[in-house]
Amino acid sequence: MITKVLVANRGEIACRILRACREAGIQTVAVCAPNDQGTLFTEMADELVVLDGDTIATTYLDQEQIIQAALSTGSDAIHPGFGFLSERAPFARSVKQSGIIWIGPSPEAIEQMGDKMTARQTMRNAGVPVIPGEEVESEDEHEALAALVEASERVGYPLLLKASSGGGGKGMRAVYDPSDFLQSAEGARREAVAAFGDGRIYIERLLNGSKHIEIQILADRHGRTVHLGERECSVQRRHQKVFEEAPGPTMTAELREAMGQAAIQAAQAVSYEGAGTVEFLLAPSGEFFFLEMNTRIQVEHPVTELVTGTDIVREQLRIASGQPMSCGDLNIRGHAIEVRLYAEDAANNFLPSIGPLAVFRPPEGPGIRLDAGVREGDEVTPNYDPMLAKLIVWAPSREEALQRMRRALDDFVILGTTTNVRFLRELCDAQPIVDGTTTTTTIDEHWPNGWTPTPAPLLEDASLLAAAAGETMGMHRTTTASLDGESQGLPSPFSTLNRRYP
Amino acid sequence: MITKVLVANRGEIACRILRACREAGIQTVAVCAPNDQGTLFTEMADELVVLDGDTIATTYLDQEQIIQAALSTGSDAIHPGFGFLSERAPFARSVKQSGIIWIGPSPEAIEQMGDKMTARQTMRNAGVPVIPGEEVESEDEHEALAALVEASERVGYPLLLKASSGGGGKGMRAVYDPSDFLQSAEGARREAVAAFGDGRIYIERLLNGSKHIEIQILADRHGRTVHLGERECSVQRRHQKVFEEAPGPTMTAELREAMGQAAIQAAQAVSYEGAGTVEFLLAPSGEFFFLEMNTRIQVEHPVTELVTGTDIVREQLRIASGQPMSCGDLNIRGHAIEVRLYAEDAANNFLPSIGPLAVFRPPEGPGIRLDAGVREGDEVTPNYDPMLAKLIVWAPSREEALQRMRRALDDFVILGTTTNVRFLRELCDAQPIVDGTTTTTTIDEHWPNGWTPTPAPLLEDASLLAAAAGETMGMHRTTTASLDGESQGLPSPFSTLNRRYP
Amino acid sequence: MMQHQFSSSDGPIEVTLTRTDSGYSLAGHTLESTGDGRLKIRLSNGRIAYAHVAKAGDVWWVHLAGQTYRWERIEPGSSSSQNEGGLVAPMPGKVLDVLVKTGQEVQAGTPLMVLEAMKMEHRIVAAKDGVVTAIHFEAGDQVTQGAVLLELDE
Amino acid sequence: MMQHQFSSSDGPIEVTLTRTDSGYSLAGHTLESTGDGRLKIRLSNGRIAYAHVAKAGDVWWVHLAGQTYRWERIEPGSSSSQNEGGLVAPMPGKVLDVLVKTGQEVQAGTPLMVLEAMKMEHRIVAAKDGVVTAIHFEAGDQVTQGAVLLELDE
Repeated sequence: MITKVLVANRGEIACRILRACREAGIQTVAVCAPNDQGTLFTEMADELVVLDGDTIATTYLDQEQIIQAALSTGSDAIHPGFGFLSERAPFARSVKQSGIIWIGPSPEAIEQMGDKMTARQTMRNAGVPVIPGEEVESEDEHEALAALVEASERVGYPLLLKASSGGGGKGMRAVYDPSDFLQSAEGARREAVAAFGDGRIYIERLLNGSKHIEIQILADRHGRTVHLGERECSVQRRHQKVFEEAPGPTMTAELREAMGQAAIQAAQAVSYEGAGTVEFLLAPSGEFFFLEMNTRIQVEHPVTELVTGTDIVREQLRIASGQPMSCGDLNIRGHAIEVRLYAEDAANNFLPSIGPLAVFRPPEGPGIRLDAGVREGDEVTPNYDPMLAKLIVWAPSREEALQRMRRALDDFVILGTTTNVRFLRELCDAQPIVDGTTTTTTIDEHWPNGWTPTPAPLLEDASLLAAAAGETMGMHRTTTASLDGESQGLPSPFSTLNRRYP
Repeated sequence: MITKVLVANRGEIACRILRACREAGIQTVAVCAPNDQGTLFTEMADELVVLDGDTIATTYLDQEQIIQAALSTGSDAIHPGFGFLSERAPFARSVKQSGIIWIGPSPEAIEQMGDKMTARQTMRNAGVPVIPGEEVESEDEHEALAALVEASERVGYPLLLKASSGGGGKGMRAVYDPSDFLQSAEGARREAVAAFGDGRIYIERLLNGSKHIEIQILADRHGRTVHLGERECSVQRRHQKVFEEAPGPTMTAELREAMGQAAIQAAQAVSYEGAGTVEFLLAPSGEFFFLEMNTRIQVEHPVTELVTGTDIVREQLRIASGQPMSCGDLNIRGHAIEVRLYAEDAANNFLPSIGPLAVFRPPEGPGIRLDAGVREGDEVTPNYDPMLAKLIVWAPSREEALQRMRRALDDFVILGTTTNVRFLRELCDAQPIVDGTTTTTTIDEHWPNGWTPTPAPLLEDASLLAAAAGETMGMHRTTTASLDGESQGLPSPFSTLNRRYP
Repeated sequence: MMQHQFSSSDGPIEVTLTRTDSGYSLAGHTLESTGDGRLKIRLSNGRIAYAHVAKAGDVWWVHLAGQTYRWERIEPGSSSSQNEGGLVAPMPGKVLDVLVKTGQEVQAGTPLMVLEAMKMEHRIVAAKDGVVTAIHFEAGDQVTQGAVLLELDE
Repeated sequence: MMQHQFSSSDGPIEVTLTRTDSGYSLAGHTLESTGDGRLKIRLSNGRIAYAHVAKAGDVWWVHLAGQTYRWERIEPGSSSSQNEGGLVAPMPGKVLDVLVKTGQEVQAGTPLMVLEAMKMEHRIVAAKDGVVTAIHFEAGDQVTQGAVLLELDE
C-alpha cells in the first residue's frame, strides 16, 4: 500500500495529484525549485522540500535530489506527473532501485515507447498500423542531413520531421516542398539536440486533413488492460494542443472499438502498467495510424474522466499499489471539452507573455471544471511553461458543451497578463469546431494570416470609460496599515501591483 | 419556442436557472425585491425588474406584479424555481391566461398534488402505496383539535402532524406520547395558519427507522414519462434536509425499478408535465409509501444530474417549449452527495445567523460543484431563507465521494457569519453516514443532546495566535484613495467591515 | 471634467469623462462603482455590463462582456500630453497654492500651481511658453486625478 | 511583546505574542504573513497550515485546517483590561509625549502618554490610582497595537 507520495512536478498537474492523494488519505510531499516557493501546489502538500538549484535541470530534472527528497521524507511512492522526469526510464529505474514505488509503467515500457523508432517497430510487430516513415541516426550533422535528404525521397511529400525522443512540438517541422527541406531539417535537428540532447530525427509522411485521435489506456497487475475511449485533439497551434474533446465528434462505435483494441494491443506489447495514451492519426479515408504512446498521465486526461466517470489519478494510485483498477465497463456519456489557457499573445503569433495575475476569476456553474496551477496575485514568470490552467466543461451533448464553454470563457476574468482566453472563445465559433470537422491544420486554415480579435467597438469605448474612471477614482491605489510601524501591503487585488508615485 | 425567460425567484436557484438560459441562448429577466438589489442573481440576467414592495408577500409572492413584469419585458415564459410561487396553481393559471409559457406542470396537476389529502387519494387510486393517516379540516380551532385527538387514536403512535398545504418543516410535529398530543397539535395548527393561511392538519403514522427516498421524474408532451432514479434525503435536522445523495446507498436495482414505476404512475395519474419529484418513505421492511409529490424543480436536483448525466433545468426548458426531452435511457454512474450550507449556528440548536460574508472561498478541484446564491462581500440578512449555497461532489464511488466532500468542506472558508460548515464536515464522519444506514432520525440519535464541535486544542491555540497577530498587524484596517476628494472604500475583504477607531 | 490619455496603435486617445450623479459617462455609456471593485456600466444600447479593472504598471486592464482590453495610460505630466492645452492633475490631492493669474504670460518651466498629494507637495510647471487663459481651482480645493487645473494658450 | 485579550466562555483569554524574525509566536506555534492576506502558521507539531482571518465588528474570524474560530476581542482601553497592570497601546502609532516618570504617583485620570495614530492624538490615561513602575517607550517611538506602553502598580 502507498501511504506517502512525493509529487515530482509543479503547477496544475501537481495540484491535481496532490488533491487526489489527500482525498485518498495518502500523505503528500511536494518538491519545488526555489523560484516556485509560495505557489499554489507548494501549499497543498503535507510536506515541502525546496530543491537546491536555479535551473530546471538542477531542480525538477535532478533525479538524484528528488530521490533523496523521497527517501528523507519517508515517501513510499513517486508520482512524476507529465513532462519533466515522467518519461525518463533511468529515473523510473532509480526510483524502483531505491525501494520506492514508481507510479507509472516499467522502465522497459518507457524505453520501448519513448523511442519513436522502437515504438514503431514494436507496434508493427503487434499488428498496429503505422505511418510510412523512417528514422535517421547519426552523430555527425553533415552525415545526418545527407541521410535525411535520402530518406525524404523515399517517404515522399508532404512530410513531417520529428525529434525521435521529442514531444510538445519541439524539433518538429512540416515540409511541403523539397526546396525547403534542408533548412527545416537543420532546424529540427538543432532543436532536438538542444531540447533532448538527442539529434535523432524521424521523418514520416504528413497526412493532411487528418484528425489527431488518442486512446486512453489503463492496465493493472491483475490481468486487466482496458481503454477509456478516445479524445480528439486535432486543434493545435504550432504543434501544441489547445482544444481537446471526448468523445470524438465523428467517432463511430465500430471505429472506437477498432482503435481501442489497437491501443490495448500496443499496451500489452510492452506489458504496460498504469495509465497511458496511444496516439493515432485518423486519415480522411477512415484508416488510422499509430503515432506514439505517451507513457504517463496526459494534460487532457480530464475530458476522458468526465465522459467515462473515472478518476484516472486515483486509478494510477490503485494500480501502483498493486490493487485492481476500480473502473467498470466503458460507459461514455455526454460530451467534454478542454481548452488550455496559456499566458500568450494569440494576436501576436502566440508569443508567451508574463505579468501579474492581478485579477484571476474563473467562471462558475454546473459542468465546469478548472484544473489550475495559479491563483489571483501570482506572477507569471518566464521560468516555466506558459500554461496557466485547463478549463474543462461537460454537458449532455456536444452542442450544450460548446454553449457552456462559450459562456465559461466569456465569464473568465484575467487581468494583468495577456492570455489566449479570447482566442479560445472565438475558436468556439469557428465553423470546423461547430461542425466537429477539425483536423490538425484547422487553425492555420481558419486564420491563414494569424488570429486577431474580432472588433467590438461598443465595448472598446466602454472599456475606455472604465479605464479612465478607474484612474479618476484611484482604484489602483491603496495605502495600508502598519506592521510594527513599517508600511506593509494588505491584501487587495491592487496593492500587489505597483505604485506610480514616489 | 421560448426566447425570453423571466425567473420568478432569487438566490442560488435563480442563478442556476439564469445560467442555464444563458447557455441555451435564451434571454433572461430577473425580478428582485428592493432589498435584493446588487445580489448575485440580479447581475446575471439580461434585464432586471425591481419589484415594488417591502415584504415577501408584496414582492416575490406578488403574482400580479410578476406577470406584469413578464409582459412589460416581453418575456414569453416564466420559471418559478422552487418555493415562492412555484406550487401556486392560481399563479400558474394566471401566467398561462396571460399568454406566457409556464415552465412547470399544469395548474390542475399542481392542485391535485399540492393538497396532501387529494394527493393521497389520487395515489391510492393509481395503486401507489400510501402511509396510514387522515386529514382533519375545521375552521374552528376547538373543533379541529377535538377531531385531531379522535383521528390520532385511529392512526396510532408514534405519529406525525403536518400542515396539509405545508412544506419545509413548517407546521410539522412528531408526537411519540399521547400526553404530548394536544400541545403539539395546537402548535402545528398555529404554524400552518401563519405560514400557509390554511389550518388543515394531516396526521400520519410516523415510520421510525425509515429512509426518505425520492424519485425524480421528467415528462414531456411527446408521450414520454421517465424517472431519473432516486435520491436519499433521510438526513434532516428539524425536518429540513441537510445531506442528500444519489444513488441511495442501500438501493437495489429491483427496488429502484419498483419505486420508479410507482413514481411514473403517480405522475401519469395527474397528466404531469415537466420535472417533478415523488417522495417516499422506505420502511426497514423494504415497503415504501407515498409521501407527497413536489411539482417543481427541487433543491437537491444536482445529485441526480451528476449521477445520471442530465441537465434538469435544460430539460424543463425543452419540455415547456413543446420539444421532446433529450435524455436517454437511465444510466446511473458513480455517486453524488449534496450538503446544504446554511447561515446558522449548528452548535446552538441550528439558530439562523446573520452577518457579512467577509471571506467566502469555496473549495476547488475535480468533481466539486457549488450552486451558490452569494459571494464574498455579501451580507447575510434575516430577510430570506438562511441557505447560502449547496456544495455537491461527484466521484466514481460513494467512499470516494465522501472523501471528496470531507476535503471540500475542510477547504471551504467562510468568515464573518456563522455557518453549519463544520457540522456538515463532522456529519461526514458519523457512522450512519459512513455506513449508509441513515434514517430520518439519524441526527437526533447521533447527537441526542445537540451538536457541538469536536475540540481541537492545538488548532484553537493557533487560531488565537492568528487573531492576535491579525490585530497586531492591523489586518482589518485599510485606508483608501479618494473619489473626488471624498474618502471612499476600496475593494478589500476588510474595508467593508467596520473601523473601530473614531 | 476629467481628461485622460491612453495610447493605441492609431496614436493617443484622449478621453474626457463627464461626471454624472453617481459616476461618469463617455460616448453614451454611463458608469458607476459597485463598491466591490467592479464597475457597473450601462452601455449606450441599454444593456448592463460589469467591468473588472486592474492597473499593472501604466496599463489599465479591463474585462467587459468577455472582452479584455489593455489601455496604456499616458502620464498627464509627460511632455506629449502637457502640450494639449489643459494642464491636468497628475493625482488626486489638494491645491495648496495658485502661483499665476488669468492672462499672465508664462515661460516653459514657470511654476503654476502647488498640489499636495500622497503627503508630498508637487509643483505644476508650464511645459512651454504661453498665456494662462483659465484657472479652474483655488487654494484649498480638492482635485481629482485628471481634473483640468488650468489652461494655457500658446 | 504584544498583549491582546479575547473573551471566551471560560472568561477572558490573555494572549501575549512573541515577536520572531519574520512574524509572531505563541504556545510553540509560529506565524508569518504570506502577503496575500493569509497567515502561514507552523504548528507546534511541525505541520504547516494557512489561516484566513477577517475582523467583523470586534470579532476576529479565523479559518484554520477546516476549523472556524470566532474570537471577540476585549478592547485594551476598556476597564476590564486596563486594570491588569500594563497599559497597552489601543492602536499602532507614534509616541508624541511621555507625561510621567518612573516612580511617579498618579491618580485615576492622570494623562500618562500622548499617542498619535490615525492622524489624531490620543491621551493614555491612568484608570486608577497607582505608581508608574516602568515606561517602555519614549517620544518619537513607533508602537504596535497591543504593545505594553507603561506599567502601573497599585
